Amino acid sequence: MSEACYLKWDVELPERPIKGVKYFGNLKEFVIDSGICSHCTTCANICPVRGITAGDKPIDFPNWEELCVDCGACIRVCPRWNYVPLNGMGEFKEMVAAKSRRFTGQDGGMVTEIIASALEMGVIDRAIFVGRDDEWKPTIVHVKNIEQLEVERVRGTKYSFADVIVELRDAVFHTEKGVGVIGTPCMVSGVRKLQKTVRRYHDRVKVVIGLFCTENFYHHQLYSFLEEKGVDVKKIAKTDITKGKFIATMESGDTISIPVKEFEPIVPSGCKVCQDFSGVESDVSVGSVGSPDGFSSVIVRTDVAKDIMDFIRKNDYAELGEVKQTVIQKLVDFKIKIHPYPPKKKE
Amino acid sequence: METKFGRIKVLYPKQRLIDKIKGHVEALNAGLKEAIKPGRITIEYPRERRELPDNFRGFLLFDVDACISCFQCAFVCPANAINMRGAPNGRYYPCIDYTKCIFCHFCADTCPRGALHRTKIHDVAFSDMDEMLATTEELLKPPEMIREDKYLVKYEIKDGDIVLVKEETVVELAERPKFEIRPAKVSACAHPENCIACTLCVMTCPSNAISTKVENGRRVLIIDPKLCTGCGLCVKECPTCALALIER
Amino acid sequence: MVTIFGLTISEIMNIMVKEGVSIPLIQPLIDFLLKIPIIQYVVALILWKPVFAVLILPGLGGLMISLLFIIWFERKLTARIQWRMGPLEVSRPIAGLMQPMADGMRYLFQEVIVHRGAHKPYFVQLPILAFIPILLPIVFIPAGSIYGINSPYSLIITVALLALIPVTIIAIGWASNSKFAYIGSVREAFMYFAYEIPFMIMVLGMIIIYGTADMATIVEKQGIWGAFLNPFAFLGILITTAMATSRLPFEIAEADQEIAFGPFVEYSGILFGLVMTLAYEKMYIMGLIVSVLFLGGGGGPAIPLLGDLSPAIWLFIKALAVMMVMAFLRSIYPRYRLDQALRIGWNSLISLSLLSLVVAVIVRFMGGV
Amino acid sequence: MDEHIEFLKSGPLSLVKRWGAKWSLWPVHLVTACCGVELAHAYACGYDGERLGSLNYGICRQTNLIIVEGAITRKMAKVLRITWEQMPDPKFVIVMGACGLNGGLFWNGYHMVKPSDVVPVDYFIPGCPPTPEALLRGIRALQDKIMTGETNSTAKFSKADLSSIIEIPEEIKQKRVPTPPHSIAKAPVIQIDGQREIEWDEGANLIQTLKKDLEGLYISIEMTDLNRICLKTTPEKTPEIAERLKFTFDHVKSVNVVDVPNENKFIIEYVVSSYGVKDLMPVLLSIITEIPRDNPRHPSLAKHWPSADYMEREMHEFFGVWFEDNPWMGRNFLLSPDTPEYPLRKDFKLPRETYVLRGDSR
Amino acid sequence: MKDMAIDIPVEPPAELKSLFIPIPPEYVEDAYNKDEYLVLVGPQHPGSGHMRIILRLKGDIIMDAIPDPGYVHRSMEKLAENRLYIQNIPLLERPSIMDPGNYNLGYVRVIEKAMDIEVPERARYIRTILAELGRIGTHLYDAGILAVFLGHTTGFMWPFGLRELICESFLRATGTRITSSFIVPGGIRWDLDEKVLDFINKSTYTLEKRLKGFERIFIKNPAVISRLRDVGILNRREAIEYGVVGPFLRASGVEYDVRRVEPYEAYPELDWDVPIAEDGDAYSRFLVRVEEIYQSISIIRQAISDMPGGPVMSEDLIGRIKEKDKVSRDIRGYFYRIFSKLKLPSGEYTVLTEAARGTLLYSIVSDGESNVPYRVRIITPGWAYLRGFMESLKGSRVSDLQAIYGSFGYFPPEADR
Repeated sequence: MSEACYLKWDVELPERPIKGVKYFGNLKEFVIDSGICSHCTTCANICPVRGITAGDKPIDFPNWEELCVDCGACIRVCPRWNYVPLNGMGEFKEMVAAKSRRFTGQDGGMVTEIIASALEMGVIDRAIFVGRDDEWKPTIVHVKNIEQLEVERVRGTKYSFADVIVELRDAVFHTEKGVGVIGTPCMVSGVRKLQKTVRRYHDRVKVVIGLFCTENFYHHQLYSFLEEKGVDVKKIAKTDITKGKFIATMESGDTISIPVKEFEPIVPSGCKVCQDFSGVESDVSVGSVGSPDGFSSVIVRTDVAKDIMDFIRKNDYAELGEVKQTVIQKLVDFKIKIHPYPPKKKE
Repeated sequence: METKFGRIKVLYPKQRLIDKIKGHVEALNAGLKEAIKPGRITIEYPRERRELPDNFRGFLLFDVDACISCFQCAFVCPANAINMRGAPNGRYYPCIDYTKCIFCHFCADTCPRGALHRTKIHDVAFSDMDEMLATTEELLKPPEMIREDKYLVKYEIKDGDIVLVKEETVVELAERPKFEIRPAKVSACAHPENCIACTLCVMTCPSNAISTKVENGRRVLIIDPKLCTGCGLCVKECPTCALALIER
Repeated sequence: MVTIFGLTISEIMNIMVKEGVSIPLIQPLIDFLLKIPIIQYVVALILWKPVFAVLILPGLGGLMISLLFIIWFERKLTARIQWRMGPLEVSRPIAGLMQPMADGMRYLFQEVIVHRGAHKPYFVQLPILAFIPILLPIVFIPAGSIYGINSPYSLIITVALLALIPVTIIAIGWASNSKFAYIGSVREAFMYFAYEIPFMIMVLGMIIIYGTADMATIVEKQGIWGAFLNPFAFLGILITTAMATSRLPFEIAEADQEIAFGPFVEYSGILFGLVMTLAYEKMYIMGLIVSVLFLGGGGGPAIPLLGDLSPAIWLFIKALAVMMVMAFLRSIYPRYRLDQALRIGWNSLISLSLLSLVVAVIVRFMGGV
Repeated sequence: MDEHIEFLKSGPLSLVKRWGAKWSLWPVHLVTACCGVELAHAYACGYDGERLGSLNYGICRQTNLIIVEGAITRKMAKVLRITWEQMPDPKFVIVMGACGLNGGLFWNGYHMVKPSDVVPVDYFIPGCPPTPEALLRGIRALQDKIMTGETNSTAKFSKADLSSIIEIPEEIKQKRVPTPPHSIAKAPVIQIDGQREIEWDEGANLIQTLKKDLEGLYISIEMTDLNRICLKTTPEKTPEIAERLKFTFDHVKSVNVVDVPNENKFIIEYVVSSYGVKDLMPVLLSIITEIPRDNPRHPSLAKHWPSADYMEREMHEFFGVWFEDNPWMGRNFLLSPDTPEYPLRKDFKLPRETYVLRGDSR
Repeated sequence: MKDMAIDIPVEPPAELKSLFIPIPPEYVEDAYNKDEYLVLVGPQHPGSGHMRIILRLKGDIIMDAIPDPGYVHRSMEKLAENRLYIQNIPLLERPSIMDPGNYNLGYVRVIEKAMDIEVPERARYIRTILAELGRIGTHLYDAGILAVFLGHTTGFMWPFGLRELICESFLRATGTRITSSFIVPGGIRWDLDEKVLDFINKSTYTLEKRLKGFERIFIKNPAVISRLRDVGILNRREAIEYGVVGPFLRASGVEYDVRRVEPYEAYPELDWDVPIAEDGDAYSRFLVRVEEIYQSISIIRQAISDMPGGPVMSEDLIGRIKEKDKVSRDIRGYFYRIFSKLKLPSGEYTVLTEAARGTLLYSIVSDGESNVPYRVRIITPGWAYLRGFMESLKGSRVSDLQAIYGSFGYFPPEADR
């Protein structure tokens, strides 16, 4: 942070394809309406007048004609603006399967483990998790101490959109040491772009965890779809997608599994163009694919994640195992195959 | 009163018959003494008015040219009695709603320019509540009020007893106390790399100190230190905390 | 000629003029008025001693003046004791003397509410009926030569009529049918017994001393004032007067902080005006009795120009003095509790009255008055 | 009130009527809120309202003026209306204090009512509390109104022309209104029993003794500050803990409920302390339990500590926590029945402050 | 005497529903069947403050007293959750406006304890003076109310005359008569000059002189003593059990005063005594508070005599304003800039203060991020001893209600908050 203070400074403006319209008009035209918006809510985070709304419906800016201040920040941070799809495995330092001894999460509980040990190390002083209420609607929880992670509802993945990045804005301005973020690959690329445009995010967001992701859903679409299939939402104890099937285990113990192909009609358009399976730009990617049952496979990409994993090994917080890289590679290529870009015009 | 490390046992008056009679006699002659030589401390209000100190918290007067419309008085008011209203020159000036005002004078203490200052007007009654919203124009001069007071009464303590000293003066209620203007700071951009060119600071700055223009694809923002009054609104408005107040 | 009781009008006129009040000061004016044909009858009637006693001085006129004066005096005295001014701005030059008049006017023109639960006829009539036992004793109280009815039993009749007043107050409490009125009237009944018996014993004591129950002779016999003859009776009767008119240490029936004005809680407007002045008028009557029994009512150096009027004036002044003492108590004392007041009534006052009886008998045998 | 003024002006005796009403305005003893202090000062020997003939009188039947002192809550509004109706006819109302005008400091409270909606009001007196001189000015104004008949305020703001004073720039851009100062975290993290290292040795061995005789009844006992000890436990165990602590910690200083909606829980806190034991006097022991938010039930400790009884009723009314076998549950204690339900929960929102006046008001 | 229970059907009175009386209808029936009498000592009753007490009388004896508070519940805890920390100072002073010193002090000490702001010496002395002035003012107010409830109008007028002196001292020091909101986190709003302190010192002598007269006409008046002695007795065990606080606890023999148990401001440096009584009846409650007035007078005199110099605003807050030539050490002109950024670290902070009527408990829960408190809990003395007040009513006579009410100095706006 330069101590020098300027009375005159300038900022680079993004290009404006449609001349007369405000920047959000362009974003709406080229990203949202053209269907490639991945609902990563980064624009809702940066919008100075907090006009862009996210939540459980597509991104929108009510009455943007007057309220938008035409600053272009949303375009500069949108990962899908001049979209170059990221795919493949990306470079990584090591890849290992691990099972946390302290927490039980979706599979190995490694996401919770990494955040807990990062908190212990002091790399970050808060992290943004996605909790849920009775109807599995995602709620945002700022985790600042380890006890909060004991709450069962905070751990485990929720297969629906949540405004994690919108909450990042308050977290970044209140934190001292740093913030930990967990998100799907599109959110990860959103955070990276945000870090490039606003220096404060670069200094304050220390740990970005990417999750293996084939596609994500709107909450109301996913759960009305499950209601039709006869699943009582209130009684679901755990949801999981493994081996091409969506498995919902009830509190009463019995499980209902639905092939993923049947979810095709409710997959949002943004996910159809995304080829990044494991979040190549994240510090560490975690997922259930390619690791034995009860384990999650961890792909460590940057040295920040490296120190955390060494800390976990040193304190033996997690049981390590062997990960089958070929299975992950197969899924990575599968995602590139099914989500071509530019998308073939469906007749 | 035997006191053992800081505690006293309370003594009850004895209640034998002789003490009761003595008590009755004491009470009667206390009343008689007062009846013969009354120790009156009454201020006959409509005719006499009590002398008020300079920092008395009465109605407020406003001084337009001192105001830098920094919204601090509106934000600090506990009863939300001060609302700002757009003036012809685009800036916002305070209006005080005396139906809500609790006369705590946080606003008079907050104003960095001393634009809101105290008066000694306090004894007023209104017949309906719409008249009590004093807009900016009505705050400039003190309200004309019905005054029937001919004397000014001072509370003084002479040889251990209250004495009400009466003076035959009609006191001036609303003279402007002196207020040393605080040396203000100047706004400047401390973290230009955080700026997202949203021009909120340009739109909010009451004294048009920050100007902006677009040159070949880049938005340039200039702060004119002479115009800047140091009100701090732009620093608060900036979504990414890029601006800061520095010494002049 | 038209005759009334066998007497022609001119004979009645001669009786009235002969027994008229002679006031040297305004004698020429009276003579002039007696010459005017119609007015002469009215003037003669008013100046006729019995009518004058009842209507003007010791009677209604005195009552009204004492009422207005004592209310003003009480508020000014308590204000003076309490470091403040009391009513003033009403009539600033005469120090707020018009304040009772202003309050009276306000009550006069205020709406009289008779609430649904009250017993309507009694609720309205009782305050007016309460005036009968108050105004009747005036007829029997003599002021020197001016007296209504002079009978050997005037003192006994007065005391008997005074005993009727609490009955009307209890009836008022019952008629207004409200919880606090009910509690108030029950308390009034309790208090009534507590002060009536000592009062009567002490009056009996004074009768023993003077030998007669006729007030006129009592006044003549009072070479030395009754108060010095029997100080215990004087003190006891002062205390019972306070209890009878519920003055402050014993304001238990109408304790406004505890049971919201007792029996008179539901009254408003002119009815409340009557009811509120009830207590003050009873105090005036008790004042008259006390001054007759103890302070040599009517006696005292003759005021030069007033002739017959001077005993009445003296009686009025002594009554006012007793009322002022009562008003003074208001700012000194809090209110006793009901059981404390009854204990005072039954224990100390009765013992005081028996003591005064003994003193009376001693004084009688030592060949007193 | 205008029909009262008409009544006073009508008829031949109108001058006497008005003179009587003017010099004998007796306010009824209806103490409604904390401005009563300044009313008492106006009628005490400092300013002596009796000089103006106004005597503070007890019963509504015999008076003709109500001075509404300050805040009127929903419960007091009924009482004000009933008192006003029971008063005989030529009656007047003065409202004193900012709370009585537009709510003053409590303008967005859920239990507040404006007196001008309940009874017709003659004069409003600003101030919080207004000085006795302001109140006597109000009474003088009412007296003038009775005599003259028309009501006019005793002060008039003089309107100066703003545009002549401030210089108008050529191109006028209406400035943007800044955001309000309150910044409220949407998903706050609430932590009551944070452990803090304080060197307070008697506290340390006090915790040992507590741990010894509350064996197995607590989750954790920690020292949160000097003289502050916090004991975390589960709701079912609290009666047992109360039974054992009753003799050393003998009274409850506060029963507190903290609503944490985003973690869907209420935190119940009993702060107990001791008067009997000399060196335990400064110590505050807070017993903290957590109950789910949708069906909040908690055993009542009123049997062991009678001083907690009224506070439990209050917490039941504000948050809806059902304290079993506390006889008062289900009934209102502080609030009037038509108040919105469980007002102190976080999801009951109050109207927010406004900082800009739309357009010029007159 | 045998209870003549007339078994006629009893239907509850109409006003039960119209006035929302919080007692169930069967309670009323049970009362009437047992030949007992229900009296509502309502909010408009000249002998009760702004609350209703439902008395169940058997003859003149009170069998049961049920309070119906809440007539002045202005919802301070909910409002405090929506205001900045500095805006809560006038709000949290409104429960008992006769005692602005102690109520401001309670709230402000919580903020200072949480952010451990160090208050300069002179500010602590002036705060002690203001707190003691508020204490004397409240005791005089309660003595006045007790006197008017006993019917002793002079006993009402004289204390309010003396309160005029207290209000004059507040007026000269802080600019308003009663609600001063003068104590702010870190010190006080502006410095008191010598003239004001001299006036306060001299007014204590006048106070003492005129209190002697008040003692002869009211405190030692045998009629008053007979009305208050052995009335509404709370013995030591009952007082502790029902959570009575302050002078009313000390009147029952428990020696508990927050200024001595958890000393704060300048109290440890001055020597003063805690008045104790044994019998716990209405008269000892009143005598304890009269004695406290004398103690407060001596505290004020000592505080003024050895009043230290120096700034009145703590360096931790005003130090942030790094203006080169700071015009004057007080905070006029920087008020908002210093206090709008007050943010308590997360956690719960509980502070006790000895307000005039007893222990005042403030506990603030903060979530560490918002500049608005998350939850403010105020337990005022009135709310703490309401239960003890109702218990002491049982068994006494109807007209004792006023004597006990006045002896407890119960002030409903303080109790209902």
